[in-house]
Amino acid sequence: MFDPMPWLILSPLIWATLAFVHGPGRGGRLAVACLILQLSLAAILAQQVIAGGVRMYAVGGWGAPLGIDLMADGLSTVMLLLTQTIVLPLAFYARAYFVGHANSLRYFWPLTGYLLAAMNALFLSSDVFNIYVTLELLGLAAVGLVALVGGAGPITAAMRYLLATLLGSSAYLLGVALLYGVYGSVSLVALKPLIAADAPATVSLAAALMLLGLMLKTALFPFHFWLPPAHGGAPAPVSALLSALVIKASFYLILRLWFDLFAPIVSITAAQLLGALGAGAILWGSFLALRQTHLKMLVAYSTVAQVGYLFLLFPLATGMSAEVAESAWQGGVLQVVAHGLAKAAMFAAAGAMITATGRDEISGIAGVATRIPLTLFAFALAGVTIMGLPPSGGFAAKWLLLGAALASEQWWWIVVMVVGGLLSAAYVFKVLRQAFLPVEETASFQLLPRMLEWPILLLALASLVLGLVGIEVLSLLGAA
Amino acid sequence: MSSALVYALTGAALFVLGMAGLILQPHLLRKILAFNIMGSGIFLMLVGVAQRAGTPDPVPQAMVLTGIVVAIAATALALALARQLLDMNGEMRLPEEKTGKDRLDV
Amino acid sequence: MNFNETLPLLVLLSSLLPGLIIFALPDERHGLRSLINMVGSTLQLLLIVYMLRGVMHGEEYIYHFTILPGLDLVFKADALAMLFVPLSAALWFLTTLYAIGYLEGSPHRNRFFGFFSLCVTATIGVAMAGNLFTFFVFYELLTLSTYPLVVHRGTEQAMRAGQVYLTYTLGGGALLLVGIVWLYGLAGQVEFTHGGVLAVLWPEYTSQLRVIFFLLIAGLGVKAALVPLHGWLPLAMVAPAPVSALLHAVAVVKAGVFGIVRVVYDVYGVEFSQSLHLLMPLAVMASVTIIWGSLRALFQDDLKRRLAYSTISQVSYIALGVAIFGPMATVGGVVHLVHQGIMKITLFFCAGNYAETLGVHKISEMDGVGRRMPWTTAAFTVGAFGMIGLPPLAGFISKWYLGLGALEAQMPWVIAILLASSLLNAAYFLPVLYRAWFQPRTEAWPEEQIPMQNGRETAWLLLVPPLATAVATMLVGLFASSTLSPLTWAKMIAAREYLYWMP
Amino acid sequence: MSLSVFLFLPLLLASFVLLPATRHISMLLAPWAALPGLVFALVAPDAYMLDLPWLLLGSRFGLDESGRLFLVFTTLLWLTAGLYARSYLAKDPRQHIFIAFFLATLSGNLGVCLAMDAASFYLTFAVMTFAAYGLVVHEGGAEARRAGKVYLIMAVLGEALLIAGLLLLAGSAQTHFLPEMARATAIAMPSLTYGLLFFGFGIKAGVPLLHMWLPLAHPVAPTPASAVLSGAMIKVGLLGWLRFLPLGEATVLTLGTVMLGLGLFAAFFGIVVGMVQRQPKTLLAYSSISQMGLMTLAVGAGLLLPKAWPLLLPAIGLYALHHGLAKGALFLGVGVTQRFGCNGWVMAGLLLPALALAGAPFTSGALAKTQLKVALTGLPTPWLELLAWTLPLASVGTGLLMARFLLLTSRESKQNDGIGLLPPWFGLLAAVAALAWVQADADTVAAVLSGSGLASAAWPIFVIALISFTAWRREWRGPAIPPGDVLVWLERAAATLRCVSVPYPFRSKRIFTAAPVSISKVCSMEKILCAWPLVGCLWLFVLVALACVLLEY
Repeated sequence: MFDPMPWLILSPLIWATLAFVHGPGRGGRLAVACLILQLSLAAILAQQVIAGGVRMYAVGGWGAPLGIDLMADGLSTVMLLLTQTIVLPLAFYARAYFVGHANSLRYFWPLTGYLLAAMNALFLSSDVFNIYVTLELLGLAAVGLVALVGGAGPITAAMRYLLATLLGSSAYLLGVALLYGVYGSVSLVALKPLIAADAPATVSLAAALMLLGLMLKTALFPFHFWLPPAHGGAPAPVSALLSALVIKASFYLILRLWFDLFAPIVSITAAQLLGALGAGAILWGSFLALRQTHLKMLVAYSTVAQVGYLFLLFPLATGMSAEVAESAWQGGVLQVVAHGLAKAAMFAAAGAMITATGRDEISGIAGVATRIPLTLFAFALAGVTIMGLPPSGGFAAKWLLLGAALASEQWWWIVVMVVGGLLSAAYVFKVLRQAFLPVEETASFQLLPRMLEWPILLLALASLVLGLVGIEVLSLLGAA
Repeated sequence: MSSALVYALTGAALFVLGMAGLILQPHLLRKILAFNIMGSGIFLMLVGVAQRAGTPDPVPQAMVLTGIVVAIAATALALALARQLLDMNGEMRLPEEKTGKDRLDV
Repeated sequence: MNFNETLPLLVLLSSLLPGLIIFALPDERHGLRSLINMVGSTLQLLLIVYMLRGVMHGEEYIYHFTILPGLDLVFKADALAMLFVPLSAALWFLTTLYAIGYLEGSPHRNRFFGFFSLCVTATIGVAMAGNLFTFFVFYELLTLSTYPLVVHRGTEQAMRAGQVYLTYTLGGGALLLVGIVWLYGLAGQVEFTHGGVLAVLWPEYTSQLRVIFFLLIAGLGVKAALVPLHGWLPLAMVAPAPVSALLHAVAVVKAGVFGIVRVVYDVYGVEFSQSLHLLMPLAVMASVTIIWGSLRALFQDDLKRRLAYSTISQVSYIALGVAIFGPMATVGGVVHLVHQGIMKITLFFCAGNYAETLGVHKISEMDGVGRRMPWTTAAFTVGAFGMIGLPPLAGFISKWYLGLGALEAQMPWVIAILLASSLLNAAYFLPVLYRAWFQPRTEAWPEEQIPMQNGRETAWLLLVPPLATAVATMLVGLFASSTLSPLTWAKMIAAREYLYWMP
Repeated sequence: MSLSVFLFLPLLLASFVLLPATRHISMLLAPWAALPGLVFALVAPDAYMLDLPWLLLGSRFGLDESGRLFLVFTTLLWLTAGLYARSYLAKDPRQHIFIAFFLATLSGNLGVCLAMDAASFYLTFAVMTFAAYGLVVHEGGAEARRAGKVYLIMAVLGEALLIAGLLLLAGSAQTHFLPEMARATAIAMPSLTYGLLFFGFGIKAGVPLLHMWLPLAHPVAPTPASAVLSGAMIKVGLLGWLRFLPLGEATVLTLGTVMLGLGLFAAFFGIVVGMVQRQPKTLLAYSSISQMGLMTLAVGAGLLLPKAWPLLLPAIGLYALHHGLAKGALFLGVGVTQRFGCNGWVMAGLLLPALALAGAPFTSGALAKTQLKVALTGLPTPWLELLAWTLPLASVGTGLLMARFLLLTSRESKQNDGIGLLPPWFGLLAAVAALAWVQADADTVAAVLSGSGLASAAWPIFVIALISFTAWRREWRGPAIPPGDVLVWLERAAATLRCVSVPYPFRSKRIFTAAPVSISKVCSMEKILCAWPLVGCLWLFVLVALACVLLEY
């Protein structure tokens, strides 16, 4: 039987290298072609997982511990599918966006390719050390992308991002070292029963280190300081990639560790701590998003807030009845997917608006509603998901989370979610409102190519339709 | 005190030292160096772990090797970025840390 | 999937698709856009007529679609839905006609008509929702699709109104969501069923059910403009007249109040609500709203604002009818859903005509407008008399049944409320009529845009819809007891809701 | 269907009158619009009943004895007034508007006589009331507008009271069809219901304190409209009582007493205030209040004395007929004197209804009063004695009022162009003279024509003649009370109230106010949160916290 797993990692590596060699023009075309291929690979993998449960693949025929094992279960397949789905329209978008920026474009495709390879590998890795490597690669590629356009702002942001990510991955690696010291294994599969059997204090320390490292990389409040400048300052396709996917990679790992590896040692108090940080993120991020004057910074702070929703999953799913935990878990994952799609669309739309108007302040986008209604519509649709209004994926996620919170009688999270939802509505409509304002006929306005607008709409629609096909995602997620 | 423990403790000390540097030192070069010290601490720990039960365990060795490669790549990228910052800003620090006491000039 | 299952979807699509197509059209394609609009709304009307016939003969139109485990999107055309759906569809048809005339020559018309169609889709979705979840989906969709219409003019005032509108409605939506999720947690999938479904939860969840009821009503009350949640409605009057006419008079407020109807009758069950002592507070709230809205209306000089406050007051009749325990009041409340809709839309159409034709926005500018625009003013008069509750107009029928229901439920104080409201209605409508018909005109019109042409007071497209609804106002009142009237339909609904205790 | 013909014909004509294309022909037809109704009233079978289940709440129209009587004199008055109006308004450029309202009012008035269920009664009542507003304000001018305003306010108040009363009644009777509705409720109805109905109809009937609109509205309307307002429409209030109160079924002590007392009071109140009026039409309006007081009194007696109702009902009917026709003739006569001038024939014509109202021998008034007096004999003690001397006194008062009226009209100016007004007026006079004799029962006729009857009717006339002659000789003018009496105080009070500024609560506030300083302070926190050392320390802190939490497990 054909196994798509290694190809999902190899394909981006290959096209990234080729794109580096051949330059952006042919590289871009190649990337698009390969991305279509990857999407189908991910789809095949999803089918296989649904049909046959968890799949393992030993790279080069070498098994653990010396060789590298690849593993695909429901969660990782969902993430893989999400990644390819988001990157493909973004590739089209990027091709249109970078017209006339040959300099930036030169490294865009290779870096994106490596980023994608790292990410796919991360989702498929089945041991904690491999995960460290992919994590580090991911971080480096992402930093490269942030620094893509050059200039003081982006470089500073990239530097800050790099330091943060290095600190995070170092902490993670220390955790890995401690784990190995205790159990002599790094395989997720092998470690799980060992931890369940006996967990000395060192393991708790390792867990704290690994989780904290990943939280730093996920930009959970109050460690979000690096995110807004990095995501807000990068070119729009890069921001979209970073906000939609890169932080999700580290969150995916937190999920993995929390519910898989460290499930025996996590406690309700710890979950409440994470939830509290998440709540802080929701409120603080939304509040700051509301106060921003620049469009992309607003969207970036919105990411800070939305990351908070993801962390609400922990108090809702930890130590609760199986049903509640299931609901919360599904809600959390759906939120990851919905936010990924919506945030990609949102950043892309913001980029399109900025391109069209030539200004990056929110006050500059007046008249967008009449000039590029399609983009604004896409932004609004993505906003619907971010606000968690029906029938979007964000709503389905919020529904499940709310349901879990009510069932477990943790009303304080309900308050946070509701208030956060209202705040997010406030900042989304802050933009929409401005877009509806009339503008003088004389204001310069650049017409947008069609390929800059349609991928955004596609992404936004996907985030919306997710609410209607949520059950499919959940069935894939549940495939064990 | 077993040698593994010595390695572990030393490694931990180095890690904490490095972390403190990374967090507290405003100068970028120092931060990068501090990161490397952190990395060294971890590697030391892994190497210590590798000699469990008298027989050498190849897995941690492989991990350390991989780690070093990753650390070098990261250091290179960090240095490149730091250089660019120096070219643009005239100093090697992040804008929010302008008030640092540290006066190391390159 | 057989035809009966797809029919509700087709009804939704018949307004959704025109909307989407219109978005894609360039702004200049006026003819094509109008054609698509009219074809869509005609098609929808035909489908609904077909469904009405079916429902009358006991057909069931249910469509199920599972979104998440235990979370279905359900469209169901039951009797109550089929009261609201034809109303929205018919008024959409008229309002589209009107809007084509009203917006002639103004910019961004494809945006307007696109969102307009979306709004109608949302309203019809609200009407046909078969469970609370589906209801909520379309309820929020309604909020979102109305916002662009409120801010359509793009003025600072419109923006502010839009902001307030959103603040209220999204806040309400959040409360509603919490209530619904909570209810789902307690009772699982809450499908709308005659007689309610929650009685099984009694008695161990009584207090929780009370809190949920409060949450639901607070959430729905925002759109239904129950005092003190009504602040958005008068501000939202900055929208173009067709929007005020269809949406704020009919779709949005009705969606809220329709939700209240659903919650009380088909979720909690009216008997169960009564046994939880939930109806009395609702009745008091509705009564306060009725009086407060009328009082505020008295002091408005802006015609549309006065109408808005009047809407606040009138819509609460429906809530009042729901909150009074007894089939008669149910008939009164439910039938007012239709009656208030056609009466109020007439008034808003007329207000729009005055503004568009003569530039008259204020009541103090209306002197002698009846001589200049007799047909419009005649329609306005019919609407206003209907609001006051004079026979044979629609409003009388509703009030009559509400009053009887109040007596049946041993709540004679409601009669006093109805009485006071009628008097206040007269107090704020009759001066308008007096000015329009009997005051002589002394100065020029503020801004005469459509001159008098061979005896025609304004454009045809502006004149036909208000006349049609005015005639409808008379007909539904005059022939209230005939088999096809809303009243008969409402009686059928009441009979089903009270099936369990009616002898 | 004959019913629809004469109920809807006027409405249809009204709309045709408004349309320029059909105006001419329908204006020709308009005066005859009441004719089908009259014919119907005369030829309709006994106990005529028509159910229209699809109309309104399910409607029933029918014609019982009192309905037929009311319909006869109502249509007669409307017919006369219509013909009169054709000539009276010949020079009015806006006559088509008047005619339209006139016809709409007519259809309402006809409908009221026939409606046999609460909803259609209320419907036709409302049509009549609101269409009549157009008649009241037709002349324009400040006075008409004031009258119109008062009329409208009172009318709306009446409608509101009425609907509440009808609702309560229908609610407890479980039906809104008429004979059953009034009958079934004889048991234990709260007096609130009857109070509401009494006052609701009382506004139309000019019950004291609710009468303010009457002396304003009746005079300012064009004369034909005044005639129908005061002759026919004022009786609709009475008809409402007859229809909805449990007359002949139960004793309603409180309301009966109140009605008796108020009626008696109204009888004198109208006379006294009417005496000091300067305008003949205003005086006539007050006279109507006074006369309606007598009818109110009779209805009150019916409530106290269910057994006497079979006697009382025809008496009240006769009185209504007599007063309606006579008052109509008087109003039309005022118009005649204004337009045509008052020669001897005209004065003689005016004298006939005036004498009738005063109850002179051989007039309809004598018949009506006699029959009423007979019917009232069963009353309990205090009332009977009271009425025994007050009713003749009221007759004397009415006579004096009429004398003053004749005096006032004779001063009217002349224009000599109202020749067309005469035929309908004379027709009506003939009806005044004749119709009551047809209607009155044989005993009454005999009593009136007997010697004692003639004598008892004649002596007040002599007293009146004496007093009025004396007053005329002394040129007594009396004090002046402005038309509307108490209304003047009310208006003053309202004006004072208006000066008090209305509180304007709940001014819509801005939801998002401009950023206060505190918010920007909060925002600067974000800058602090961006500092490496702080974030690092926070990170370490959380790390330690998490580790501790996990360790604790």
